[in-house]
Amino acid sequence: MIDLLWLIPALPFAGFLVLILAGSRLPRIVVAVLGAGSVGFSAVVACLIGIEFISSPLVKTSFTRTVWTWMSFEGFSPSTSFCLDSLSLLMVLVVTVVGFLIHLYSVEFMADDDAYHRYFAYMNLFVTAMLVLVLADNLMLLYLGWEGVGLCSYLLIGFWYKDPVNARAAMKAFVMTRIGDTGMIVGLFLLYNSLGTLEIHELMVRAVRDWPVGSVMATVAAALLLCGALGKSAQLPLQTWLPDAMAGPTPVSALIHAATMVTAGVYLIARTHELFALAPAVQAAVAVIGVATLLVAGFSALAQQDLKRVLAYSTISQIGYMFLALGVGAWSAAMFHFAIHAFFKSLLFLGAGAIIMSTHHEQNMFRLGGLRTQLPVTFWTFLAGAASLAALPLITSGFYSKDAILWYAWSSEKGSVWLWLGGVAGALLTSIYTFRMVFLIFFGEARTKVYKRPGTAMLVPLIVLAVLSMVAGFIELPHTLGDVRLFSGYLGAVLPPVPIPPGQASLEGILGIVAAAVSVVGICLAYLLFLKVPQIADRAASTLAGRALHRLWLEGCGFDWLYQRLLVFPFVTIARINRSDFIDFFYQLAAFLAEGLHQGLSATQTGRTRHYAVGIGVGALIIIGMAVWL
Amino acid sequence: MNAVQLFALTPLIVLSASSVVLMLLIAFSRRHVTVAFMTAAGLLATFLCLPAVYPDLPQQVTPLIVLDGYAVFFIGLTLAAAFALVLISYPYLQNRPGRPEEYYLLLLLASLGAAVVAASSHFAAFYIGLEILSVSLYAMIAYERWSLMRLEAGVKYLILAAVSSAFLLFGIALIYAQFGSMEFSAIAARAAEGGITALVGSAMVLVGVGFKLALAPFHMWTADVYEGAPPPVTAYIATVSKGAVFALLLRYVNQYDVLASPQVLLVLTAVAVASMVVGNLLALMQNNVKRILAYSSIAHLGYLLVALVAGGALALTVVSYYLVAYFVTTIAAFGVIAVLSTSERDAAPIDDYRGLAWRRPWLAGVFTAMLLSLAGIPLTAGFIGKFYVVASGVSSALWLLVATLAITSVIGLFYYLRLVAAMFEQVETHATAAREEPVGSFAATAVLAVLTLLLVVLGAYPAPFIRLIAATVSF
Amino acid sequence: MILVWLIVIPLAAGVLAWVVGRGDSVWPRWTALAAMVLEFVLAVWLWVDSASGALATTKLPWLLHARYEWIPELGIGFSLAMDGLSLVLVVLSAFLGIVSVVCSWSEIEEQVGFFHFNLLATVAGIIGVFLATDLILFYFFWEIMLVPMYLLIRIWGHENRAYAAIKFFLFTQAGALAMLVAILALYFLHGQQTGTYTFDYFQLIGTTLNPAASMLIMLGFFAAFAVKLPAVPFHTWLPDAHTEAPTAGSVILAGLLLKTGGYGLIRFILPLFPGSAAAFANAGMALGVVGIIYGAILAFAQTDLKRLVAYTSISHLGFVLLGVFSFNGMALQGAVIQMVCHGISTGALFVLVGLLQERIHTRDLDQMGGLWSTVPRMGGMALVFALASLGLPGFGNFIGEFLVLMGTFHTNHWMAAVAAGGLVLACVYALWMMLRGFFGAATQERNISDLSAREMLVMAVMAAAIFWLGVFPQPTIDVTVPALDGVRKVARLAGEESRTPDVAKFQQLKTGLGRTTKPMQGPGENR
Amino acid sequence: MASVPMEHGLLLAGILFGLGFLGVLVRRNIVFMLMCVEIMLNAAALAFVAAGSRWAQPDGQVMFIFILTVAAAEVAVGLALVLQFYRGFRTVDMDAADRMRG
Repeated sequence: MIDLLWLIPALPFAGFLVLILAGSRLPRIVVAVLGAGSVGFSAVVACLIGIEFISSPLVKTSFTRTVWTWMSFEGFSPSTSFCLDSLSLLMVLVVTVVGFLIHLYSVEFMADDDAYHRYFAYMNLFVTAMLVLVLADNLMLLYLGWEGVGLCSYLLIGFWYKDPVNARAAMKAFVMTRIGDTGMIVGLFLLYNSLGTLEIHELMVRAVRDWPVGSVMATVAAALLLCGALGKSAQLPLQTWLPDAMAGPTPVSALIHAATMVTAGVYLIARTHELFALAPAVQAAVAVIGVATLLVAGFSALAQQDLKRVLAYSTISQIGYMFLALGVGAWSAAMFHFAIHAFFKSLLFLGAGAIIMSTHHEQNMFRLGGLRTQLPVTFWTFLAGAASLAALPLITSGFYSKDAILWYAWSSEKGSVWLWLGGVAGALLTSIYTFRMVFLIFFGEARTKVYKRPGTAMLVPLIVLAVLSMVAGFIELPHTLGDVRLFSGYLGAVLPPVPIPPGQASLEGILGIVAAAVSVVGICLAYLLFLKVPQIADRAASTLAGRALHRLWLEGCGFDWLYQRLLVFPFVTIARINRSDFIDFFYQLAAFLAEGLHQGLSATQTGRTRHYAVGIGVGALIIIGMAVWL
Repeated sequence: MNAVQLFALTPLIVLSASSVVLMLLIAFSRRHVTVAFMTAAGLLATFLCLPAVYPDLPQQVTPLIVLDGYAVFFIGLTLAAAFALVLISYPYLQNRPGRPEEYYLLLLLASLGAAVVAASSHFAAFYIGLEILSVSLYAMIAYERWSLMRLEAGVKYLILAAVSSAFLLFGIALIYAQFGSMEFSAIAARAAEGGITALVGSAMVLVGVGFKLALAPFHMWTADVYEGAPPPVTAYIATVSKGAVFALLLRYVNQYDVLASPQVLLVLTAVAVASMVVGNLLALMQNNVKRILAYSSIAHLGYLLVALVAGGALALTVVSYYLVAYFVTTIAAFGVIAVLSTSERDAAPIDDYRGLAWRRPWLAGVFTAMLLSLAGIPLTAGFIGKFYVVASGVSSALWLLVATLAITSVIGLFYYLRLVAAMFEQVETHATAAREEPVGSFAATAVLAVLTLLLVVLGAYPAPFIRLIAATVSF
Repeated sequence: MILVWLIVIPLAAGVLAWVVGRGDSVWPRWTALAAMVLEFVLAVWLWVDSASGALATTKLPWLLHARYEWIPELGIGFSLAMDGLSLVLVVLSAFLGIVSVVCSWSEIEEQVGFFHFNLLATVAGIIGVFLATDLILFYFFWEIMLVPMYLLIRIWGHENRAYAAIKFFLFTQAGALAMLVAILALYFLHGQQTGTYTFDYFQLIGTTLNPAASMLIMLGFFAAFAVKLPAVPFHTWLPDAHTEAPTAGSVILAGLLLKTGGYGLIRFILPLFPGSAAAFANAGMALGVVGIIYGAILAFAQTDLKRLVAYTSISHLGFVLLGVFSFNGMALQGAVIQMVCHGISTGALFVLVGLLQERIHTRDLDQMGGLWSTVPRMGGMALVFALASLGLPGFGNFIGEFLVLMGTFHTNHWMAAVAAGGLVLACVYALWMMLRGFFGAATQERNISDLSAREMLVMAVMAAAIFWLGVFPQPTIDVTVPALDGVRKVARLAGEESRTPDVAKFQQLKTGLGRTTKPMQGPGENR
Repeated sequence: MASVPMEHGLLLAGILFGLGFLGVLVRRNIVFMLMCVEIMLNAAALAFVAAGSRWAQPDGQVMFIFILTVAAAEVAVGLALVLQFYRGFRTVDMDAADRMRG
């Protein structure tokens, strides 16, 4: 069965081809079946292969299957070959399962959209590209998948192209991720030129063998790969495109901008962790960037009015946590948080989609309210997701994944107290803005009317995801609460465990309690500020400092403003000024000169014979002069 | 002057005889077609004498004339050009008022003068040949004496040519004063002594010759005379008179190496550069086709001078080939103008040529081929000519001249293409001048067709012709 | 002998089309199409033969030879030869020839016969350039392709076609004359050294010249190729020529004429003057990088769609220049692929712009906006080729640019990094074009018809070609590898000693850091 | 009698030549211009005679005869042209004939 590995990406690709070529002529139901079906079938195949892979001894190593050699030229021969190991199996399962649920959801969500086939074609292409990215065994094929997902995110953000704002947001997303990708591709060149291969496994072996820890080459290579990761995972400084990416349909945000694409950066760093281990400076930078991003995004989420933008900033901050985990060397904890985050964040987005659809595209939280009674299922599933996001202790899986990261942030060799403190502050912020959102939307008096209730096709995915985001956490329990190591054991073959100095073990319990306390305090604060006594928040916001702070956070801490002034404006003005290409001026000058000479000379042709005789005389004098004196 | 030498002179003799016979013929019958036929026959007869004479050359007939392969080649070229021009002039004169017969007489005499110049090895012979040529040209230019333009051109050319021949004579006198002989060989022998009078003399000779070749400082008359004269006569001036004089200059410089002194080479270089630059720049924005061709002929003589300055054995082949290409192109170009001209006025302004490609495609095709050849675009003889000149320039490392040639020929492209573009312009077909088919235009179109064919053959497959030149043209 | 047929077929068909085209306007189109299809079949048949090794009679890398006497006195011979590089470019010429004939089916109404004569004469000239191995014959064809292209722009062009046509001709001719002087200098120097005066490419390769002369002669050649492959300071003719040329003209101009510059660099500059090319390498690479960045910035600024696409070609061919002068096998291979893919993708973009202009009679981006809703199929195709031109993996352009940058990184990693920055700018202008042209609200109410079956077929074929090159580049690589090995062997003989300092520094950087046992098994040149 | 040194003869001829040339430049009447041209030609002839006397060869004088004949021919044609010019332009002023320029 495992030989059919190539079938996983092939199925959605086949779906894409059929839909893009013949989609407009097929009836809507066939399009839906094809679109969702291809991903569903691929999910089934993935599960089967997963079961076979886990039960077989292969789980310790990896299984590679070459489909065709893409190019072979004097030693450089990247091939289109897929490699399955525990890390990529996890990614494949998450992508296909969550992908299928979202496809199922969008069958109904996009039901009344006229470009139905185009939507499903792009979604299938995205799933293909993501699977190629995840299953690629060499960096060049990974880069193909990498750019493919970037393309699909561009196409899907700009799906409703009639509104220029969406098209601009799509372009902004593609250009910003492209800036990161360029850094990454230069990293590829560096790796190939110094280590002679791009095949990931072989590359890591040679890197460890050739480069001592902390060597300049390793640091530069890791930094360049980090550029790519930052761009794609919307971390500081390349994060401003994600909030604008909410212009796309909500299932798109759920799939691309929550579950899969934005975590490609995390996957890349996890996949090439040996290289990052060789470059401690860069790994530390990853941690610091993670913390900084989670704080910045946390604060920004606090001030948002638009439901989807809150979720976008919350995604950025949760990926900040994953970067923090990667930074301190807790690779499996990061992947664990990725899996859990995929579940509850796509749940929250789908819930938001249901809310938006039922209130006729009302996205401003302050105009929603009291939907608790009108949309019960959505409320309870949304609450489960929110709780998991806010890391409600013991019962939600979000708690276990975030707690593990906070614990390793403190205890790991590469971790430090400051990182832990940042993480805890972030956790507080997360719980505050999450429950602010919940209270504003579902509690208080109803400010909008509910026109339509989501159907079964939308509710089933919500329920499944809610269950997953509650239950999934129990496969990895911390030391003090039962010490279950199923997840990290499974990933142990690919990702090494976290190096913890001996003395720290005892503190795990205490830190766990602190994290739980912080989450509960956050929820209470949110209840207090936004439901019970909203005046306090309003009064605080009305003061001069409050208003400035509110605007700063609303603008995503001013990065957009900075880039607009620093990069976009100068580039556009220079281009506009030089539109007619100043180099052309020199050639115009030459032409002008020639014409001037012509006018001058033709003036000598006066038509008078005597002037010509003078010409002869002068000419004779010159020639005789030259002959005699030179 | 033994029998062999006399036999060697037969081409000149036959030519003069035919002009005398023509004079008598005109006295008897004033019919245009017989006179034209007689002229053509005379030219053909002379042309046929050349191969007959060729085996026992070279012959130094009296110190004045030397008949060697070189002279025979250029006399042949002159005769061929004159023959073509007779065929072109016939329809041109046919539908013009006035008596056309004397024109052919002048043509024959001018050709005789040119032949003498090409074959002379003595300044006196050169002067006499030149004057025969010039005087008959004065009359030819002003032949249609009722048109003011012809008269103006005639008088201008007369006065300026006379002045330049005075300069030439004074130069010869000074050289004679210095070296005591006017034979090129004797002068060459004593050239090493040098001396101020000889230098000034050579300079003044150069002035006279420069005027005749319309080189840079003495070029001012060219445009007016070319525009004023009737197209066949302009063709004659641009080809035969310049060709013969240039042949002599080349013989004087190359065979006798008289002007090997650096000063004169420097002067020649300066004149060449000036001609190329002035010629091309003057033609840049010009709207009169005849004036454009006049200025471009100045530039082309500048290119020829590059080959002359380069010198060496290669110079002979280069100059001969280039002159042949230049002759073919210029005669065909002016032939087209002659065919297009009406009795009221010549087809000079560029507007007459707008959309010509769609009105008279064959004529436009010929004219485009000629313009491309002047510009030096491949598949035309002009390209091989230009390639040869650049090759000779590069072989003797005349970087300044080669660079000027490259730059000015790019400028030259501009106005050639402007003309070509005008012809291919999409112009709504307004009623053009009544296209009365001049009687006997069959001859003209035949000549144009032959010349275009020759141009393309010389351009695409010049090997046999180059072999012919290499064999014949030698001192 | 088949090489001569490759040149004669288009010429003969051109004349036939002209003659037939006197009366009606349908026959010339079919004769032109038939000739181009025959040419394409011939070229592909050659490709298949060479791939299966049937042609390897002559010593590799040259597949076919045809040599005849032309002007023996001067040592000029009518000698043609084909190797992998020229084979690929000839196939591209035939392919784009077909495309240009098909896409001008409804656009050209007046003087159809003469139009197709000029079109086919240009293609014949270009194929001649790719096959000629006698320097004067090369110069001969180099000029032959100019005149018909000039007439194409001058007669069937758009608003101020006169200015654009004459500018195009003067620029190229100035470069060509510099090349003529350089050819003759090489001819005489070779003659003086070896006594035999010949223009034959194979005999001229061996001439050892003193560095100063060799550099000057190389610069003469480089002038002509830099103008044709628009290296930045000499590029200003391209936007005008493209904006004013008819669609078929633009396709031939962008697809093929620019490639003759790149081909010249690889065929003449690297083998004939390896020493001075190595010395010039840094300057050449810098020109390439400047071309990439400058072309991209200017493309972004344009409001005329065709000018925008023209500037993109400057940016793309900057990669070719970079690849050629980085003296690295992989970069050279990348440059060739980049040339082929640029021909297809930019050719397709020009066809699209032409079709669009036929419908809405303007090229101004400000008046477009929101076309996707009215002409979705055209929008889709524009998106495909815009993505190809920004170098998205999966398209041929990516392979070209990736290999060029990979190879250049080996030689000079700063240049490669800056050139990679060009990829971002490429992304900006391509998407900016899509945004202003096709996305956004429809500014004007237009009832225009979407792509017809014929147009869709052309677009689909070209999209398939660019995909095929992107996903299966191996067949193309296999054909050109022997040719480029031949070039690199000659170039490297001299290229070795004067390695560009960056690489040397680059190697110390590695060794200096206590590299352990493994010697640097560099890609590209296997020592 | 003591022979006049050649240089003097040449100098005289030079001066005459200069005057003739100046005449052509200054005078506007075509007839006078033709006369000045005649002066220049005769100056050249004088130079020939002086040179001939220096080398004691008849060539100088032979050339003198040649020049006379040629000058005569030129003037003949010239005057014929001037007649036609007068009939056409109604004037003999050379500057009237400046229709062709530029």
